[in-house]
Amino acid sequence: MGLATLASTELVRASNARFRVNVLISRCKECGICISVCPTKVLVRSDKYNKYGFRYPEPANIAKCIGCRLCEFNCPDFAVFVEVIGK
Amino acid sequence: MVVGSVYERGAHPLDKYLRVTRLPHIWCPGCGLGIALGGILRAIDRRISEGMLKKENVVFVTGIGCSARTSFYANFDAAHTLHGRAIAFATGAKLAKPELDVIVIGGDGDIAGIGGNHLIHAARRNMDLIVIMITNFVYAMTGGQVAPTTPQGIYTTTTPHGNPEFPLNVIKLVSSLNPNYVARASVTHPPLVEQFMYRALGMKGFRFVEILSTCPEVFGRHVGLRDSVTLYNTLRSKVVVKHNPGVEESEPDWEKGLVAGEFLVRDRPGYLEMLRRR
Amino acid sequence: MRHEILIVGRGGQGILLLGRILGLAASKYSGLYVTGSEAYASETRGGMSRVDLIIADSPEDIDYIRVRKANIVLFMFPYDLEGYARIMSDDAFIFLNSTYVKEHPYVTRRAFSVPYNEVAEQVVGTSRVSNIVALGHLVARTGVLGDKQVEEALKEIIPEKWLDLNMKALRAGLEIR
Amino acid sequence: MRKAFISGNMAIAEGAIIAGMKFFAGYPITPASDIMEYLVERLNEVGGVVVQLEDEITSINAVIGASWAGAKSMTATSGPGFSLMVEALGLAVISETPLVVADIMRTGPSTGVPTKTSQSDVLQVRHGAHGDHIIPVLVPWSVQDAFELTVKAFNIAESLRTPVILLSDAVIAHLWESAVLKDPGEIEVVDRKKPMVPPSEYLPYKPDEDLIPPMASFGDGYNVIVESLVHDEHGYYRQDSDTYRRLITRLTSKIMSNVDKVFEVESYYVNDSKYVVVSYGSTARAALAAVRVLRSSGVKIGLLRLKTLWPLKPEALREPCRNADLVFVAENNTGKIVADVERFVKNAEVVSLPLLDLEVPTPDEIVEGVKEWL
Repeated sequence: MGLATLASTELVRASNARFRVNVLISRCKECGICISVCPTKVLVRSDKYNKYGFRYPEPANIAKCIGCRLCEFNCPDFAVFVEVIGK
Repeated sequence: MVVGSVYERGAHPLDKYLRVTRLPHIWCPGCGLGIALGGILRAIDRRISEGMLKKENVVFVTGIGCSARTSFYANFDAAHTLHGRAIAFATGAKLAKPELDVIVIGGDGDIAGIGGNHLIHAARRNMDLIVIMITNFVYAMTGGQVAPTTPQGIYTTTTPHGNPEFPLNVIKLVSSLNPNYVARASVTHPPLVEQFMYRALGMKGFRFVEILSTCPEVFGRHVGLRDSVTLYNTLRSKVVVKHNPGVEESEPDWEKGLVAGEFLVRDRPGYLEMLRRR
Repeated sequence: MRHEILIVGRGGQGILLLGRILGLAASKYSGLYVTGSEAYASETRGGMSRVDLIIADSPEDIDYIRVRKANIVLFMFPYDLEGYARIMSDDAFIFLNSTYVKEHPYVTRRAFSVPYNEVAEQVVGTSRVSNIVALGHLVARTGVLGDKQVEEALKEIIPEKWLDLNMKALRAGLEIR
Repeated sequence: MRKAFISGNMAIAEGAIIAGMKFFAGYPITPASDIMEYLVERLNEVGGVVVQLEDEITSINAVIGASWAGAKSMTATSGPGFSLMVEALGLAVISETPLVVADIMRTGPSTGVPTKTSQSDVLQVRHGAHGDHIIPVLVPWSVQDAFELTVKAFNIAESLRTPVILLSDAVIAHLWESAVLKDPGEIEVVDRKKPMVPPSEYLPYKPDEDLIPPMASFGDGYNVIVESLVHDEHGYYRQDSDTYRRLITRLTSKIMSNVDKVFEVESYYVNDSKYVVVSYGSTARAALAAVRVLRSSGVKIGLLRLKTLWPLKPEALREPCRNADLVFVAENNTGKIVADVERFVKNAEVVSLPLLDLEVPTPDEIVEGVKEWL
């Protein structure tokens, strides 16, 4: 657990035992849809800005992630994706 | 327990189908176009991984408008052509090289407004094309003018006292012709976009999919739903997903709801097959 | 050699077809250079129909596309009989379909008045091939092209099932004295 | 090689087939319809597709699409239809799409006299599309010429990646003449340049030294982008003056630097001529006859017959007129090419002979027009 931010890819991610949620920081436009559609409220708006001045989401509550991928499917900016990392 | 990434570090699963160096795209925050494109690309990915589709045969053809910019980002052969003329261009490409899988994407203004006549005749011919019309109810790229799909009474920059016109039900129009497939999805239900696109990719003849979408900056502003999430949730609350709805249920009704589903599924010979039979 | 041929008739009389047969016989089967132009009213039947044909040994001998001094003229119908005199040479061969052309100003040694419709009706059994009868007559009298070449052109242009009829008409025309 | 007795429109169709055309889309219009009617049987025999679409707009856009799918493609129309095609002509210019448009001129403006001839589209084909561009325009005066210039139109289109207009007229369209239909080998047939690099190194709008980018087709695996916006070598939209200037300069230079491939003129009796008539298309047939009539009465006069209307080659107009006192420009319109002749020929007085004939102009009209100045 805990957030890992990778500067080289401008990626913020976090994982629980089964899923990892990734946010491509520079693609985000802060529309808020991912935060809104997440049924378990995994994502939280960051207080940091990306290079275009948008506050991107962070998977702050990753423990609650159920891997439904609604955030990924509903992100208009190809900025969020979910990986299955364990069974 | 196996722990490991199924993806390369930092790569979105759709990156292989995107011209990633052109991202972030030009669409406004909260614009549904990216969601629609995501659904379309996932369907293509499924067909490719099943061996039903070759990546090099996929061609994205678009006209002009926000939706037309999908051809900027899809990492396939692509054409960003003239306003309203994507179906015409696509018709020529398909007839000249039948092995291509030609996908036309446009907005409601592009496909049903200026390009309406091409839509009618391509559907009449059962031309072997997939046409995706992404409806945002307004001319967005030009700044918010009335569109053929704008609901009656709505304020736009060219209907400052409310739209006096009755909107066009494109589902009904296309269904009255000779298409093999007519469906309506919504960006508020991305799996539907993927499902209908997947279905369309496996068929012949004219396939029409309308995708209802959100335009917070322009349409949202006009109707007082400027906030992306509010507009998204409002549209979602209006969409009624039905199994095999009848065409008569397709009339957009903002009070009773906007019916999504597969209105028409047929297996008539496509235009190319009719040409070969001569 | 150089010929300027003018054919005038009424829409539906097969005037344009006549022009194509003569043109093909001259170009493809006689190795001559041909320019042919057509003028007709917009209605398919009725209205004046006119074909201008210029036949020469080489393209160098042809510039303008319309007849300016016709040496062979065929009137299948009496349209502007006198007016066309302006674009005829004094010693032109003039063929007049007397089925329709009852009066005319051309009383020269080289003017021939023949009821092509009646000849076609009598010999072939239908006046629809009166144009081909006239063609045969024109070819025989002027010697502008050989019979064989015209027959070849006829075979190429006329559909199989009408060919016998047309060959018969052509021969009837060739035999007119 | 085949000898034939065919019409100008049939010659265009035959020329297109010899040139390797595999796709034709069109919409019926007098006096161009018989090109499509003739092709619908003939092109099928050689494995091509002919399709009648819902209007001229669809037709030319489909032709652009087909060209990108790898087929040599063409449409044919007349003035009113051409008016509908000019927007797409611009798309063909900026996306560097090889295609041929046959415009069989009839009388205008608007519906005009549909069955009658004219040369009044001359400036429309040059200037119709918005934006900066040079679109080659070829103009036949005989059936043989219609055949050969159609092949040439395809050759220019394919080698320079440009739309080319074959500007015929109602007279030439329905003129029947002896023609020699040459086969490939007897007449040059050019195909477009394909990329020599693997897809990973391919940039769809990166020109070679000759200013022409090799062209990959849809389905070749090169991820081509057809772009109507101003674009860089990737085909990516750019809004800076540098990219715009570089693109437009290249698009016009690639035509002008190949003007010798495009421009053609024929001259008759100009060497000793004090007077020269410049003409083109069906009017030039009358002009040649007029020149011969005048010569037979002792007037030292010659003819320059333009086979190419755009781009013009100034020195090729200037040179034959170097000893002339008077240059007459005979055209079946109110006077259009005359402005360019005036611009290029400085040593002689340039006289416009505007003819407004519904039928082919007559030699007499031109003789009279010239005589007024002698």
